[in-house]
Parts: sequence; structure tokens; C-alpha cells
Amino acid sequence: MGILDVKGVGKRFGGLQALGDVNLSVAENSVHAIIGPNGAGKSTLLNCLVGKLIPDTGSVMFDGQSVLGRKPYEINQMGISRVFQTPEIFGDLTVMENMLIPCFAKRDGAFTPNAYAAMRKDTEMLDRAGHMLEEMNMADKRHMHAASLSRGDKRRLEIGMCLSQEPRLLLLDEPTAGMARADTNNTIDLLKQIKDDRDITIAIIEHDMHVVFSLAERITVLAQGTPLVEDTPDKIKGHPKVREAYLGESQDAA
Amino acid sequence: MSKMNLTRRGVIQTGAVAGAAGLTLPTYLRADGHSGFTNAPEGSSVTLGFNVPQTGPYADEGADELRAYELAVEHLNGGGDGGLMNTFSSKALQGNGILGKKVEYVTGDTQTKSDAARASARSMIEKDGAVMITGGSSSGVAVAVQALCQEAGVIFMAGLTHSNDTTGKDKKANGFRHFFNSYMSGAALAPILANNYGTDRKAYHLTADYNWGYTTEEAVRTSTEAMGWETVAAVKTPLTQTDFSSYIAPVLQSGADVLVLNHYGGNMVNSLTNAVQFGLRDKQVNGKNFEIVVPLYSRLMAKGAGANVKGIFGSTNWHWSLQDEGSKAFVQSFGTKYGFPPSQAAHTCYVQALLYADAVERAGSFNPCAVGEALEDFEFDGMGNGPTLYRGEDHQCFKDVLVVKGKENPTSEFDLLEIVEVTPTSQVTYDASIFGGELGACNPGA
Amino acid sequence: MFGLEAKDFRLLLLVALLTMAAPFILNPFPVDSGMAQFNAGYPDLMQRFVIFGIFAIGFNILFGLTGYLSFGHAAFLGVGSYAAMWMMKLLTMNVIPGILVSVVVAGIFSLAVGWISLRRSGIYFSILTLAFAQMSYSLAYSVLTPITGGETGLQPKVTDPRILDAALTGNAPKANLFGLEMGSSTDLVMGGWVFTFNVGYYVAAVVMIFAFYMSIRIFRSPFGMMLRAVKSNQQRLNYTGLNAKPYTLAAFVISGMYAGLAGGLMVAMDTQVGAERMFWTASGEVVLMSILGGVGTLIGPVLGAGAIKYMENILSKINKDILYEWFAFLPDGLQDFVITLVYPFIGKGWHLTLGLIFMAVVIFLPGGLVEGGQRIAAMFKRKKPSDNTPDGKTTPAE
Amino acid sequence: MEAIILQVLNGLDKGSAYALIALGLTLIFGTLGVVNFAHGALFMIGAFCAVTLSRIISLSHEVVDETQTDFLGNPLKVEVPYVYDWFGQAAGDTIIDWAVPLSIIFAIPVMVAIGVLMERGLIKHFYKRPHADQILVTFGLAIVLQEIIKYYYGANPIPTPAPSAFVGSFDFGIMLGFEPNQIIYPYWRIIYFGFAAIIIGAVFAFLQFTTFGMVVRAGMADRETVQLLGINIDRRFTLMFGIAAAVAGLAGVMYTPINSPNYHMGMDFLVLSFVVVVVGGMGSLPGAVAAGFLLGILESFASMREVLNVLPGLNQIIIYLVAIIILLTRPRGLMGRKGVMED
Repeated sequence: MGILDVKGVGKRFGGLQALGDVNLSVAENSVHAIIGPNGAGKSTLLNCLVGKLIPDTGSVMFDGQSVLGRKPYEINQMGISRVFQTPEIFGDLTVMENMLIPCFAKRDGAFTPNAYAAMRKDTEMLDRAGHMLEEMNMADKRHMHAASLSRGDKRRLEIGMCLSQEPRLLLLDEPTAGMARADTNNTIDLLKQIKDDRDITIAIIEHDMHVVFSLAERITVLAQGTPLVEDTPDKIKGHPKVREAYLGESQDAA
Repeated sequence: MSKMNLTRRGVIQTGAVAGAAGLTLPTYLRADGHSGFTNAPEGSSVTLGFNVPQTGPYADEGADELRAYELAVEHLNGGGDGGLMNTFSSKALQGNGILGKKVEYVTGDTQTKSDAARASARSMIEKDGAVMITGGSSSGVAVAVQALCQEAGVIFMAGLTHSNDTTGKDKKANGFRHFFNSYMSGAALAPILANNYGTDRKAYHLTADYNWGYTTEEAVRTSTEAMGWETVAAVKTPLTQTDFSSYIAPVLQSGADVLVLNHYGGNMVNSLTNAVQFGLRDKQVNGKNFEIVVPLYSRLMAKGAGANVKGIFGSTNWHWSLQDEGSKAFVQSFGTKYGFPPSQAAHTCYVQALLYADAVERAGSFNPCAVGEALEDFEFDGMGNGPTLYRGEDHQCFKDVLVVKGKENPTSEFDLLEIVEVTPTSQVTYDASIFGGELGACNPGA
Repeated sequence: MFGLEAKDFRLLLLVALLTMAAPFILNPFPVDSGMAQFNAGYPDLMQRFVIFGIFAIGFNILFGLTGYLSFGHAAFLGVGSYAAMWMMKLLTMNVIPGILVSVVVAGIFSLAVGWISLRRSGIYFSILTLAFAQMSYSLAYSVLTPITGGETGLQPKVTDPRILDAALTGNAPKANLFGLEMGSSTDLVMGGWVFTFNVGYYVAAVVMIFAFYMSIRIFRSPFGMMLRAVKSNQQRLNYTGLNAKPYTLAAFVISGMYAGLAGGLMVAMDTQVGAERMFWTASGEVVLMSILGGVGTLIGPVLGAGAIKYMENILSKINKDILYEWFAFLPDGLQDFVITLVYPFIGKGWHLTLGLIFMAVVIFLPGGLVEGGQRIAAMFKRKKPSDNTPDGKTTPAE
Repeated sequence: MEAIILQVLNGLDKGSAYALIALGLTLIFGTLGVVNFAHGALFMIGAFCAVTLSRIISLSHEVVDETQTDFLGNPLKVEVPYVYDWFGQAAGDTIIDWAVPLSIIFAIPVMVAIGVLMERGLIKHFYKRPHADQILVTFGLAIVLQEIIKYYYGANPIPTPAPSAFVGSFDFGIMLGFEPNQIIYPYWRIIYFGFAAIIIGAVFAFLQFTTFGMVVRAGMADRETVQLLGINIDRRFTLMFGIAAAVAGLAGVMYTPINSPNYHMGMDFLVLSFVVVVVGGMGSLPGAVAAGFLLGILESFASMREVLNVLPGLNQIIIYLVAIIILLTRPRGLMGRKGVMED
């Protein structure tokens, strides 16, 4: 039993079988990567985990509770935070406010009509958000509009926002997609540090093998909607099936 | 502080400063209307408020009302040819303003919305010191502004408003109406319709779905049914309707042979145009020619409907082709100044302005209560509608009503209606109590 | 002070001072001068400034913060007005019950409309709100005439039951606050100037200052932040464990209650209600007010409301005679020419001016009048050497 | 039965007007992504093209007729149109009589010019601005346009009749075997329906079968890609705006005999046309047409007295009621695409 158990999940879009029969278990406090060529169903699987999609068959259990049929915000409140492929932040708000929102969501729940409360007096929240910004090395940018941050900073901010909720499971959807090598390495370092600093489970969907092999403790290879193999990074590296799946893909990509 | 006090003029000195923080200068504090009524004119002039639609669909009608008011002011101040002052039976007006005070005026835009009309009336009362408000071209506005004037303590001389409510259930002691109403239209029209179309007719009503429509339908129905007509159906149409085809198409199927359009303004122009388009008037039903009736006509609306009005009966308050001395004098005066004949809206507004001025002269005071008393049960002549009574019980004028017909061969763009009959006052008089409402006491304001 | 940041408190204080001193500020010209036409310090218009200010402040809580563009807010204003009017007819001419009930009724009505309309977003939401408002208007004008008075609207009458008040003697009932009549005024004459202090205006002004204060509280609360987050990125909000729907619904109801409050005050100041108060153009007007003043800013909507009401009431009253008076100093030919040039834009042409100003503001000042003010302020600042780095971006504009 | 057939006819006729106006609106939205609140004003300007042309045609000079007097007792001045002098009275009358159909030729270049001018002068600068700004600026433009028209033509409706050849109505009832006069419909409205069908068909064919149309459709789907292909999509979109303006204008021209045009007819149609477009689904041409006919037919049925006797006031709210029901059951209207105008 892992913290996240996916059993027999299948999803069809019209005539397309996006997910076949996915079985997956993510162990608590591990870093688990899901890799696979384009169209393998990685994103569909992720969307099934966070409530954006409801699978046609199977079950998804988080910490012993089913997430199926729950809304994204409910699943988040259960302890799953998601980082998007392109950073999803509140662009019109300041960096500080971006960080405050998840803090409030963690403390006050999905809806609190605290329309009369003065935010600037809520030192608990301000401190928590401030600490998180410091941890992310963004304290000096707290008054900037989030939209004006660099791509790398946006990514940091988004990860920081997720972490401020103290999630038990952090889902990352290709966190380094489109990044320059330097930024990618920074992100890897950041994730490693996160892993070292706290008790957290990380599930990562990734394309970039460099990232995967730097971070993951276990890897599931997905192809055509079904898990091909699941094993440790070392074993995966030399696995013939993986090579086959990836060779085909790399030719396409060229 | 607790007295209603809306005036700007006639400031008196009390020397007291109350509550106005930070004022060190010697000040004059207006505490009360010295003269005992709102906006008592002091100095050499008196201000009247002309509240007419200047924007919105009735803007042209409002423009004509404003022309009439300007003309009336000119005449009151002794300018021009004196207009109706020469034919008016009361000779109190001297052409030297009102009570020797030069008449000035302010204008406002009602937008034909009661909120906007009240806002502009209040600005004229509160800011400009108007002692009387007049004008408007719908009953909604008339009732709203009348209630305001009652509260503020000024006289309201209604402009064009045809609903029974204005001097019926919503009548007010400070409000007066010269224009006729739905009841009178019905009473005047019915005999003419019976003479021309026979007493065995089946009528189909299309009625604008608001107060004025209801009272007009009621009036025409009652009086035509009394003549022996049968009402086949009455369908209400939304005010905002522009295309009436779906209401007109089923008329022929119903077996009706007369269509009554209880519509005004844009509604009337469109519904009549649509009805004629459907060729209703070329049809034979029950062995008779199909006919259309428009209870309330105005020349401006007839102009909008163009050739479609030809031969269609309706009623109107006044028409420039009347040949009595008063009408001729007014048409002469207005036509010379503006180059075209006045509309009925212009006429009623001009007359209202003169009647007010005359009442002030006779009362010897601008006090609304005195003016109201002078107007109540006032009988006059020479204003274009024959002998007229301003009935004291409901402040409604009783006078002859014109039944008109769209002219077959107009000679100009103004020559659209011809007078068929002048229904005498006695036929359109009713008991003041039938519409309910409470006049209340006159309110002089301050 | 009052739980506000110093900057916000200064703004509140400024607004309070301006509203309290409005009779002076709005009457800058002596009564007998030619410019007196531009004086706006008479009770009706001052009352309208603050009432529409409240309406726009409330609308801005929904539109400015969440970005949901309602095209039906006039319906809540109208419903509030009807409720207040019925309180005046049935209970008492004291304005307190009327105003309270108008807020409650508008709140309930907006809860129902919001609950349905917020199932959709974007223009689909706008059209749903528009549809509800237009239905309210149409029904109030026609089949609901027994309740709404239809075309002629409702006014308090001597014959109304009014169970809490003593019987009236003949005269028209007047709205009051424990005996203090809304219509009563005191004039202060200073030289050629006359300043009018009206009870109704000050009652409305106090309510507006309170409404403005509440809106600052909302803007600066976590709740207000969540509303801005809804506008900024609903996706992220959902994945941050927050349920956007109750937030938007709460904002909708709050702004509906503001509209109801404005409607109730309108009846309290001027005892009349008509259905056209709910027509879609009235809803459009409050949208225009917000955008003209500056969406999402605290003070913008109030400025926008003032600007539009000023044009409607002052510009529309200028007629040709007044123009001739003004330009009397010009030689005849030139006078006629100038008047021909100006005339289309004033009096009955005030709509044209309004349209042109909207276009100009949207094209050149997307942030509305507030942005205009900021630009002017920045121009002055730039001249001074001590240009402290503007941290204007740090907090949402005021 | 007769009543129902009649209301279907009414619905088709009303629907064709709605569809025609909504078509241009959704075309502009679909191609340019602009919410055009001035579209109603374009419809109104079209109608005033007809008014203007008929005034030009009947330009007159005054001839004093000593035998008649005017209202002030002076000799009557009779207005004699120049066309009488040029072509004789009979031919002159015919020309004046056919002013509305002639206006179509006059209106097309005028409307296209206005549309192009509007796009180049104003709308162009608003592609990247929020929809609220687009709404406000075009709404401001609509007010300005209608005030200009009001300044020159007044507020009163101006009668603009159809040629006398089309006066009266056609008896469908006899054709279908009913009694005479049971199902009649005016010739001009039948023509309007046919005209609308032709215009709608032409717009669809144009988009479907011409290269220009294909590029525009591709642009509607994905503007950036088309631009990457090196096609000057902007110029085509400008022309598209001109075409949409012309469609609205023609709808206005042909509408003049049905209802006398006035300066606020555009505003009267504006809300309705937006409801039609949204019910059809933003940016969907077939949706707009389908919604136009649907609302037209339902509105007609709601105006039947048999219906009103049961549900008084239904005719007041039917359009909005239908809009609410459709939007609640079909989130993006009848044929809307996901993600369009939802933020």
C-alpha cells in the first residue's frame, strides 16, 4: 500500500483509449517518476488523479480514501498539490499574495467569508508566506506582480505555493519543460532540497531523462495508455522495452 | 431645519449660524420660506420649469412642446403678437409678465423616464427656483412629476398625458391637466364609429401592456360595447415590441372586423404600419370592410406612420385646422415664428402656461394654494377647444374632443388629419369619483 | 484606524471630507453668475452622486474584483426600491425599515439570480444576468402592475395604511428619519454664493461613507484577495484547494445588496419608484460608471458615477438661450458660429458628448479617470527631483 | 391549425431578421474576436441609407400653387421632385416608389466603407484589449452614431414604404385548402424572408467555397497559424468587417418598410441580437442562424392570445426565458465552442 494507489484505471475519449489498465502505487516519501513518449497518457493519468477527469474504470485511492468524483479543490484539501507544465500562478497579484492564498487555503479551508478581516493583521499567515518566500529565495521580489517574474521564478513561486500547503503528495507535470539547461538544473536542485528537507511524496511526470534520473527513486514507464514497466532508475535505463518505446518516439521527434 | 425648504431665491437675514463648521464670516442663513411657499419669486422675475423629453423616442414631441413654451413666455412678457392672450376669455394677463414679474424659464430633459423626469424637475425646483413645473409626454412621467410637485409644494401643469390615472387614481391637489384622457377618447369615438361603421361590429383590441394601454382599452371597450359592438379579443403587447406581425396576423382568423390599436408613439406607428402591410384594410369580413381604429392620434405619430393613417379614425385633443378664433390665433402665432403648424402637444403646453399665468394674476399670488383655488372650477373660452371647465374635484379640463381621420389627400407633410366631428363636452363628461384617488390638500411647501 | 492601513485610512478620510463638504465644493460659482449653470450642489444631484456612488462601489466588488461582468444589476436596485417603497406604504415613512428591507430583499433576489447565473462564466454569465433583469423589468412594467404600479410607478399616498405612523392630515407623506424630513434643507448665503445643506443628502452621504469603508475592508481582506484570485486564475485557485463558486456567489450577493441599498436610499430621498429603473440601459450605466472611473480601484466607481450623473443633470439643462447668454461677448456672426458648433453637444445632445467621452476614456485611459489622475500626479512628481520609487504596483490601486 | 401555420410563418419572418443581424455580429466576433456593440447602429445606419436615398430621389423644388393656401393662409408652396421634371410624373413616381430596393445598391458600398473605416480607425486597436473595453468603446460609438443620425433626421420614425407593387398580402390559406383570409402574409415580408435566406446562403457559400473564405475560416480557428503561413490575414479580416457591416446594413435597408426607421432602432435590436448570438453559441455562424429562427418562432407562439390567456405576460419574457433555459442546459449555447468568451 502506497500513499497513492491507482488500480485498473481506464479512460476513453470517443474512439481513443487514452488509458488502458493502469496500476500504479506511489510509496510514501518517495520520488516516483512517470515517463513515456508523447501520447502515452501521462497527462490523462495526472488529470485523473487531481479530479479534472473522472476515469471510466478503476479506482484512485489517496491515503486510503478514494479521490474519484471529488472536485479538484477537494482533492487538494486532502493533501495533493499540483504543479503545472506551464506555471499557473495569479499573474495579476503580487508574489506575496500568491504565496498567501495557499496559506489561507490550508488554514481556512475551501471557503471562508472573512470579508471583514484585515489581512495585514493576520501575522500568522503573513509570517508563513514570508518564510516560504525566503525559502524560495524570493523575499526580495515579494512586491512584484507575479506576471512580471521570469519563467524560472514563476516556476519557483508555483512550487513554493504548493509547498506552503504542506501537501503530502506533490504532483509535478513536466516541471522543466521549455527551460534552459541552467534553469533545469536549478529546478532539480530545488526539488532535491525539498525532498531532503521535509516528509513529502513527489510524483513527477517528465520527458527529460536527465531530470528523471537525477531525482526519481522509482520510475513507471507508460506507453499507449498502459504501464510498460515499473522499476528503479538503474534497471529502467537498460530495459529493452523502454528503449524500444523511446527509440520509436525519438525518431518521430526528430 | 425640519421644514421643507427648497428655494434659492428670497433669502432673508437671520444672522444665525447653525452647524456649519468652520465658518467665521458673517453669514446669512436661510431658515424658512418667509413668504410661506416654495420658491416664492422675489425680485423682478419669476422662473418656470419646462420639463420635456429632449432625448429618447419622444424628443421631437418634446421639442415642439419647448417651442410652445418659448412662445408662451414671449407672449406673457409682451412680445410677439400676443397669441392666445388676445382671444382668451380671461383678460387678467397684461403682457407684462406675471404679476409684473418678467417670466424666465429653465429647461430639463425627462428622457421619458420617471426617474430622470423627477431628477430634472427637482433640479429646477431646488437649483433654479422654479415656482411651477410643466411639460412631459407620457403618463408615467406626468404622475411621477405630479407627485413630486405635490411634495415640494409647487404647481404642476401637465403636458401631454392621456391616461385616466393622472387626474384619476393618482390625482394630486397641486397638479392640473388640460389634455383630455382615455375615457374621453372612448366616449367621443364610439358614436362616430357607430355612425360610420354600424353598430354590429366585432372588435379586436391590441393593447400596450401598461397603465395607459389598460385605461384606453377599457374606455374604448366600454363605450363601443354600449353602442352594440362586440369585443372578440383583447391582446396585450409589450412596450418594447417593435414588430407586431405575430399579433396582427391572427386578427382575421378571429372573425373580427375592426382592429383597435391602443398604442401610442413608436408602438402605434409600428402596429399601424404592420396592420396596413398585412392588407387588413382591403379585406372584407362578415360582409363589411375591415377597419382600423387608433384611439389616440397625434400629428407627429401620424407623420411617422405616413400614408398608413389614411382614412383611420382616432381622437385628438386639438388640431391646427380648427377654425375658431383661438386656434387660428395660435396657429398664426406659432406658424409665423417657426414655419410650421403646432402639434397638439405644443397647444396643450402653451395653453397650460397661459392658464397658470392667468390664475396667478387672478389670485394675485404665486402661492400654489391660491393658484390652485383660482384654477379650480375655472371656466374659460378662446383657447382653441371651445368653452372649457377646469373641474375642481379632479383638476381635469372638460372641453370638446376632436374625432379625426387620416386625410386621404394631404397637401403638405403637416396636413395629415382631418376633423370629422367635434364631440361636445357634455358627451365626454364623467363623474369625478369613478376613477378613485384622493386629491388631498394643496401643499404650498415651505 | 478602523482597522485600515494608513494609506487607506487617508483615502477614507478624504472621501468623508469631500462628501461632507460637497455642498461647498459642488457650488463653486456665485448664483447669479453665468457659470452657475455648472453648479451641482443642489440636494437632488448631490443625493444622486452618493447613491449611484454606492451602486457603483457595490458593482465594482463583483466586476472589479472577480471580473464577472453582470449586465443585470439594475434589477437589484429596482427590487430594493420597490421593497423600500412598500415598507413606506405599509409600515412607516421613517426611512430606516425601508432601507434595511431593501438590502435584505435585494440580497435574497441576487442570491437566487446569482446561484443560477454563476453556473456559467464569461459572456454567457453576462447574458444570463441580462435576461433576469430584462424579465424583471418587463414584468414590473406590465403584468405585475398591481404590485409595482407599472408605468406610473409607486408613490406613497395619504391613504396608505402605514400602521406605525399616525394618520396624516391631508398632505403628502414625506420620508423622514425619526421626524427629520429628508427634503428639508438649510441654505447658507455667503456673498454671492448659496450653499444648501440637505438632511437627505447627509443621511445618504453617511451611508455612502460606510459603504465605502466596507468596500475597503473587503478589498483588503483575505476574501477580497480570493476574489481577485478568481479573476486572475481560476484554474490555479481550484488546484489550491479553494472553491471559487461560493466566493463569486458571495461577491455577487454583496454587490446585489449594495445595489439594493442604493435602491432603498433612492426611495428614501425621492419617494417614487418606476420600472425603467431596471431597464438594461440602467444596468449598462453602472458598468460604464465603473469603467469610466477605473475598474477594480476603490475610488474609481464613485468618480465614474459622479461624472455620468453630472453630465446627465447639468449638461442636459443647457439650452440655446443660455448659450446666447454665454457667448454674448462675441460679435454676432462669430457668436452664431460658435453656438452652432457647441449646440450639438449640450442640452438635448448630451448623449453625444457622453458617447464621445466614453470612447475617449476607453481609447486613451484604459484605467479610467483614476489612471488619468495617476498620470497627472506622475507628471507633477517627475518635475520634482525627489522621485521616490513608486511602489504603486505593490498594492492594488486605490 | 391555421393559427399555428400563421405563427410559424411569423416566426420564420421574425427569425430571418434576427438571424441576419446576429450573423454579422457573430461573423465579426468569430473572425476578429471583437464584441461589437455598435452592430445595432450599423443596422440602423443601413435603414437610414434607405431613408437618405429616398430623400435624394425625391429632392424637390417649390412651386407656388395660387389655387390652394397653406395653414397660415398664404398661397401653398407645392414641392415638386426634380425627377418629375426629368422623367415626367409617372416615371418619377415609379422611381420614388422603388426607393427602398434601389437603396440596396446604394447601401452596399456605403456600408462596406463604414465597416472598413470602423475597423481600421477604431476596432483594430482593440484586438488585444479585454472584451469589456471592446464593449465599452463600441457602445460609445453606437451612442455617437445614433445621436448623429438623430441630429439630422430627428427622433420621430420616418415612413419608408415598400414599392406599391408589394403592398398587400398573399393568401397561403387558399393554396393549402383553407378558407380565404385565414392565412395571409404580406408580400414584403415574404420578400424579406427570401432576401435573408439569400444573404445567409451567400455568406455561407462565400466562406465555404472561396479561397478567401477558407483563409478566413482558418483564421477564425487559429489566427496565429495562418499568419505564420505568410497570409495577410489582417487585410482579409478588415474586409470581413466590411462584409459584416454590409450584411447588417442590408438587413436594415430591407427592414424599413416593415417598421418605420428611427434613430434608436439599433439599440432596440442590440440586446436581442446579443441574446441570439449567445444562445447560438459565440462565434458559431450556423448557431446564430438556428438561434435566430428558434427565438423568432417561440416569440411568435408566445404572442398568441390562446397562450397569453393561460400565461399572461409570457410574451414579455419569452426571449429571455428561452435564453436562460438554453444556457443552463447547453453551457455554450446551441453550437458554441469550448473556451470562447468564457473568461
